[in-house]
Amino acid sequence: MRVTRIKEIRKETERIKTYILEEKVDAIPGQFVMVWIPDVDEKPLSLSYHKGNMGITVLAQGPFTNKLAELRVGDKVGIRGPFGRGFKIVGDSLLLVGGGVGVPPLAALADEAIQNGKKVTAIVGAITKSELLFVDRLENIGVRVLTCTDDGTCGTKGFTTDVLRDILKKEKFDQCYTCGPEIMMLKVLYEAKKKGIPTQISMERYIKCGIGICGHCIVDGTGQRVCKEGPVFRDVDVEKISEFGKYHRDASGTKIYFRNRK
Amino acid sequence: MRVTRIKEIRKETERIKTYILEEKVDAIPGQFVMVWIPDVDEKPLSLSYHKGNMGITVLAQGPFTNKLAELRVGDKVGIRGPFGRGFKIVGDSLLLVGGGVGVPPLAALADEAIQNGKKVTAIVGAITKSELLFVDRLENIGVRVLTCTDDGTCGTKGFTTDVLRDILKKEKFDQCYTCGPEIMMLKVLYEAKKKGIPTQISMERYIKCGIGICGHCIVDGTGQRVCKEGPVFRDVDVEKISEFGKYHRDASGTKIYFRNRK
Amino acid sequence: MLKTEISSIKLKTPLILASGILGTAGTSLKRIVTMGGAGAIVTKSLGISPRSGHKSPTIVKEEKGGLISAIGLANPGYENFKDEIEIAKQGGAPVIGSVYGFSFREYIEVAQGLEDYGVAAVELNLSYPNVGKTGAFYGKHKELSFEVVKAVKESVGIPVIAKLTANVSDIVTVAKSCEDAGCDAITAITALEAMKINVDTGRPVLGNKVGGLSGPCIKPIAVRCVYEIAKEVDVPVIGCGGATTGEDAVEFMMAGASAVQIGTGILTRGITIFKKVSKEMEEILKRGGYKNVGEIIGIAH
Amino acid sequence: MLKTEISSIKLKTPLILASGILGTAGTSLKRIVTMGGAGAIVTKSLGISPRSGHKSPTIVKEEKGGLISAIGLANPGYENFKDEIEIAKQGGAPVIGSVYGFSFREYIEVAQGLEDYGVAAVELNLSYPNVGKTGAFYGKHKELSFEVVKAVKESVGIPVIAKLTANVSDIVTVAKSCEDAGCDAITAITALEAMKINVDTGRPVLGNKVGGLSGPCIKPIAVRCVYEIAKEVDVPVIGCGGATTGEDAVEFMMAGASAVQIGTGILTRGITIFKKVSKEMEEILKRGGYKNVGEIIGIAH
Ligand SMILES: Cc1cc2nc3c(=O)[nH]c(=O)nc-3n(C[C@H](O)[C@H](O)[C@H](O)COP(=O)(O)OP(=O)(O)OC[C@H]3O[C@@H](n4cnc5c(N)ncnc54)[C@H](O)[C@@H]3O)c2cc1C
Ligand SMILES: Cc1cc2nc3c(=O)[nH]c(=O)nc-3n(C[C@H](O)[C@H](O)[C@H](O)COP(=O)(O)OP(=O)(O)OC[C@H]3O[C@@H](n4cnc5c(N)ncnc54)[C@H](O)[C@@H]3O)c2cc1C
Ligand SMILES: Cc1cc2nc3c(=O)[nH]c(=O)nc-3n(C[C@H](O)[C@H](O)[C@H](O)COP(=O)(O)O)c2cc1C
Ligand SMILES: Cc1cc2nc3c(=O)[nH]c(=O)nc-3n(C[C@H](O)[C@H](O)[C@H](O)COP(=O)(O)O)c2cc1C
Ligand code: FES
Ligand code: FES
Repeated sequence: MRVTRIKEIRKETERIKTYILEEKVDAIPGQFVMVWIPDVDEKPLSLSYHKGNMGITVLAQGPFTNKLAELRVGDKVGIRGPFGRGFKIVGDSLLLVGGGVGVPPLAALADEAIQNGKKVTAIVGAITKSELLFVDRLENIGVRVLTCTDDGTCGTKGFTTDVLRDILKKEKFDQCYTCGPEIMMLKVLYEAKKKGIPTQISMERYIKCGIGICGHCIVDGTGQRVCKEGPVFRDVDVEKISEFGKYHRDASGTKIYFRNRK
Repeated sequence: MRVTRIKEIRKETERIKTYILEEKVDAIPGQFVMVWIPDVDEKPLSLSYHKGNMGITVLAQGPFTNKLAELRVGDKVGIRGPFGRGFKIVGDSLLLVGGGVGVPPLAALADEAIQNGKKVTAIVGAITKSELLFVDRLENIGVRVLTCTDDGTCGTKGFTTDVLRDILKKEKFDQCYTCGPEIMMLKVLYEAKKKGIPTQISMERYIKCGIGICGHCIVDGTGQRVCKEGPVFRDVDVEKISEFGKYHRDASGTKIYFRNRK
Repeated sequence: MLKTEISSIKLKTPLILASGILGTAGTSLKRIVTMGGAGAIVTKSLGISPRSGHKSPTIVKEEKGGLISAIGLANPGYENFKDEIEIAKQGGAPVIGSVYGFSFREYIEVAQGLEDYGVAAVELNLSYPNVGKTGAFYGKHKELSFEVVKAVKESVGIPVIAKLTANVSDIVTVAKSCEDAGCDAITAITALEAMKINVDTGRPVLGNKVGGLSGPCIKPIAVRCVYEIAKEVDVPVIGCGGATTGEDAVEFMMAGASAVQIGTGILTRGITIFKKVSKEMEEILKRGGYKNVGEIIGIAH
Repeated sequence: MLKTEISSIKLKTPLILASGILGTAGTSLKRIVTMGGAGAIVTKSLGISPRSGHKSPTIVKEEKGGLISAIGLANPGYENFKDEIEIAKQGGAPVIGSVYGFSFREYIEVAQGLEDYGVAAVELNLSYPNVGKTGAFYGKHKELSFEVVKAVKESVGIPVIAKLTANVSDIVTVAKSCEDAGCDAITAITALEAMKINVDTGRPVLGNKVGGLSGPCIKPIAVRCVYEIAKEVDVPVIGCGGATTGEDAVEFMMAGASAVQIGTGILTRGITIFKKVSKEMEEILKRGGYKNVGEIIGIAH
């Protein structure tokens, strides 16, 4: 556990903030860190900035993330990691599909890919315009960004998967990357597979130790650990994860079925 | 603790044997190892062969060394070390003065010195001819050996210090090295000093840990540890060791005064 | 060469996955047998109902080969574990169900439930270094240990293993009580009560403040416990605590263990640690001229 | 910045040499102050008469920053230590006399003797992990600990420090008993009962078979003990067990220690460890914005 200070806080949307920390990092996009607020809790968060000063981008949605939202520049947080396997850049034309706070690791991936001279297209979705994450950031570095909102306030009215289906009719990509709600990722996997595009998926499961020892993040079918063999999995691996898109486990290990499974 | 086997046993005198072990070593002459006989005890012994297969040369004089004398080729012993500071080769013409089982580390030193093209003279003393140690070994590698025995059965009749006084009248040496009974070493130091020859002394004190932590081998005056800052000390350091030639401490730490102090 | 038996449970290798390490899901347990090479596996400790455990951090790594953990008995409750045991058994190695309880009745209920689900034995977790006052104390008192073991032993037909803590004045007395109460084997030891404070914040790191120290740094303590217990009891002893190499496992067995559990070792050597350690054990046995691992049990006495 | 006080004993730095490490001769103790930079020193544990201790090996190094030792209370007897104390005092730092006994009377005799020789305080070694049955048990029973402390306290005028073992079910109860008996400070902890078996011979390495585990690997256990004791008692607590760096010492003090003893750390960092750790502590304190080391005592609570 290393302790670092918050160097900068950027308000991204109403409930999402980016925290740039004093600690420097040299990680792989898709890797996560365990962030500790003393006396509060410790939670897994993807790196949204993976080189130089590390950055995380967090949606305030519960006790820990709300507490994080109260912190100020100069406050201390603890860090373990980076942990897990990140995204692998394959091919030249990459398609990123992100929903909600699934976008941060994809933004880091975009940074890395553009740096390496790749062509990057990103589909970014949210409920409404003000919730769209990192659109400017992505465009500024040269990513082609396609947005969509549930309410049509920006970009296509509809889901990322609708945009995806559309673009896949017209264009070809070497690799697809997705992070967001599992049901969305399930569909992305399906659409990309139909077109023969390999996909890399960043999964979320309940993380406790982050170092592959406690077993809380294990997925059924393969018995793999999301914190160690993941969080990024290749489509071929995900297909062997029998619980993917069906259920995950809570802090006790009890199965929780995804609600809006269609 | 590493366990090795006895590779070869050589009977040197009635009560002294050399044990060549399977374990290889690359040590400095004057360094010692802790030798363990399981369920018996563990004791410090100087390396008599300090390169390649390690060798120790031991006088059977008590429970441990008698037990060692019963061991056969192929038997297992435990080894820790080499530990401590060894002899430093200084100058070109070296004089070695050894009594009894003080000769083994000096023999290793002679090996090293001859290898380095030095001129080596050794005064080797014992009670009687059959107890003289390593005379052939030393002569074979080109050391000039002067022997003496208490009973005159070989070489000069008398002590090493008598031979020393004689030779120092006629010859000059760059450095003197001594190991043996402390009273002998005290005199060697005195004689060499009179002639302005720097001396290195290998001291014996009760060794338990061998790694400088327990404090059993501490010498008064400097508070140094024989197992760590020694066993080899330079004359200038020995002069600050107030107990040198006066007393040592037993296993309990109680002071034991040397008997034949003159 | 490594085949062995613990109270009629046959093991291909004496190396067993310790409770609470990757033991939350059946697929994981199965993988630790098929891919990892474990001779048997112990489930996460299970109670009567789901429990989320302590707040995070639940684990902190010590530089010196140690881990301090305070998971807080997070588990889905034994009933939710029925399917997991089914899957775990597909690995082909004996599945041992770990049981905790906050009362005798709870221990009995869970043990009986697990027996119904087909575990080969139950291991009673008698002491949790990191769960408040409740329940943490059974293993600290010989009388309470006796009662729990006896109660469970009378309620199930499968072997009952008592898992002990070294956080006691005299582990041998507790071990003897468990033997008197009829346990079929003893596992020694569980993690030791420990703590980490972060100096930059002045705060304890673990959500629960106190946790259990496991890994190589506790091995000398665990070996001593196994040695002392094996000297005084007749039931088989299962060594646990820091075993990471073949040498460690052999050391435990020479001290008197009939089998050895591995947990934290997975951190440094991965899931296949069981295969690796088995191979290393075979090499040590060959070097020492032994034909069967059984020959070394307790030879240090 | 590091100046502190333990029951009116003034220390230039809160770092104290632990008993039994290089504490056999006065010159060594003096050297650890003048050259090493210790704030105070504790002598080797002294008894009524000379004792050679156990057969060797008396010490075995564990790879993971630990040492298992079984010196067996080798010491020349307190009377032979009079001159050593005289010399040790020349270092200019308080000399604390460590006392062991196989009866209350022995404890009293040695403590009184050492008081006469001018020690600043006595530390009662209540538990020796490696000396047979005799005497090893005082610190394992709150009643016996109470009686020993009380007996010595009534016999001497200098501060009495009780040194505790963590090889008990509940160290807090023992600590409270010692406080009730009137001790002026508590040192926690001494080495933990442990063992090493050599796999090539199948034999225990230590002459005494069982020894005490010290060094970095026991630090998380020692910190936990200090934390728990400091929460419940009012007398100062002296942390001991594995402290090797400034961070370790600060961790102990944040857990509630008023001073920290260092022993095994000398193995890796040499005699000047006290100077090095003092410097590291100052850096951590500065970084944290503290002016005096007293400010951090117990802040983790
Ligand atoms: C690999 C990984 C990367 C993540 N990256 C980000 C990110 O970049 N930005 C972001 O905002 N969020 C991210 N999350 C999710 C983040 O961990 C949760 O938002 C956070 O744990 C919520 O905690 P809370 O106390 O605020 O809310 P709670 O009310 O406790 O929980 C809210 C939601 O978060 C989930 N959750 C709670 N604790 C954990 C946990 N320990 N592990 C996994 N999920 C948990 C719950 O199941 C629930 O769905 C990531 C999760 C994982 C596993
Ligand atoms: C650095 C060093 C190098 C040595 N090298 C040699 C050597 O090359 N050959 C050799 O024959 N002997 C050597 N010795 C001496 C050897 O350690 C003793 O002969 C041995 O310990 C005797 O043990 P014992 O049980 O046989 O006899 P004991 O009857 O126990 O003792 C006989 C003598 O050895 C001394 N002794 C016993 N134990 C120790 C101990 N742990 N440390 C130091 N002295 C002890 C006693 O004080 C006594 O004088 C060396 C000693 C030291 C300190
Ligand atoms: C993350 C973790 C969780 C654990 N959970 C349990 C548990 O649920 N039940 C149990 O009896 N022991 C549990 N333990 C203790 C281990 O089973 C084992 O006794 C201890 O870790 C020492 O062995 P090791 O050093 O090989 O890990 C846990 C240990 C760790 C590290
Ligand atoms: C070689 C050695 C000898 C010891 N002798 C004593 C002793 O005589 N009396 C005592 O109270 N503690 C003794 N101890 C225990 C230490 O004082 C200390 O409590 C323990 O080693 C933990 O601290 P450390 O990890 O800093 O060494 C000894 C420890 C060692 C390693
Ligand atoms: S969170 Fe513990 S194994 Fe992944
Ligand atoms: S023998 Fe222990 S310090 Fe030298």
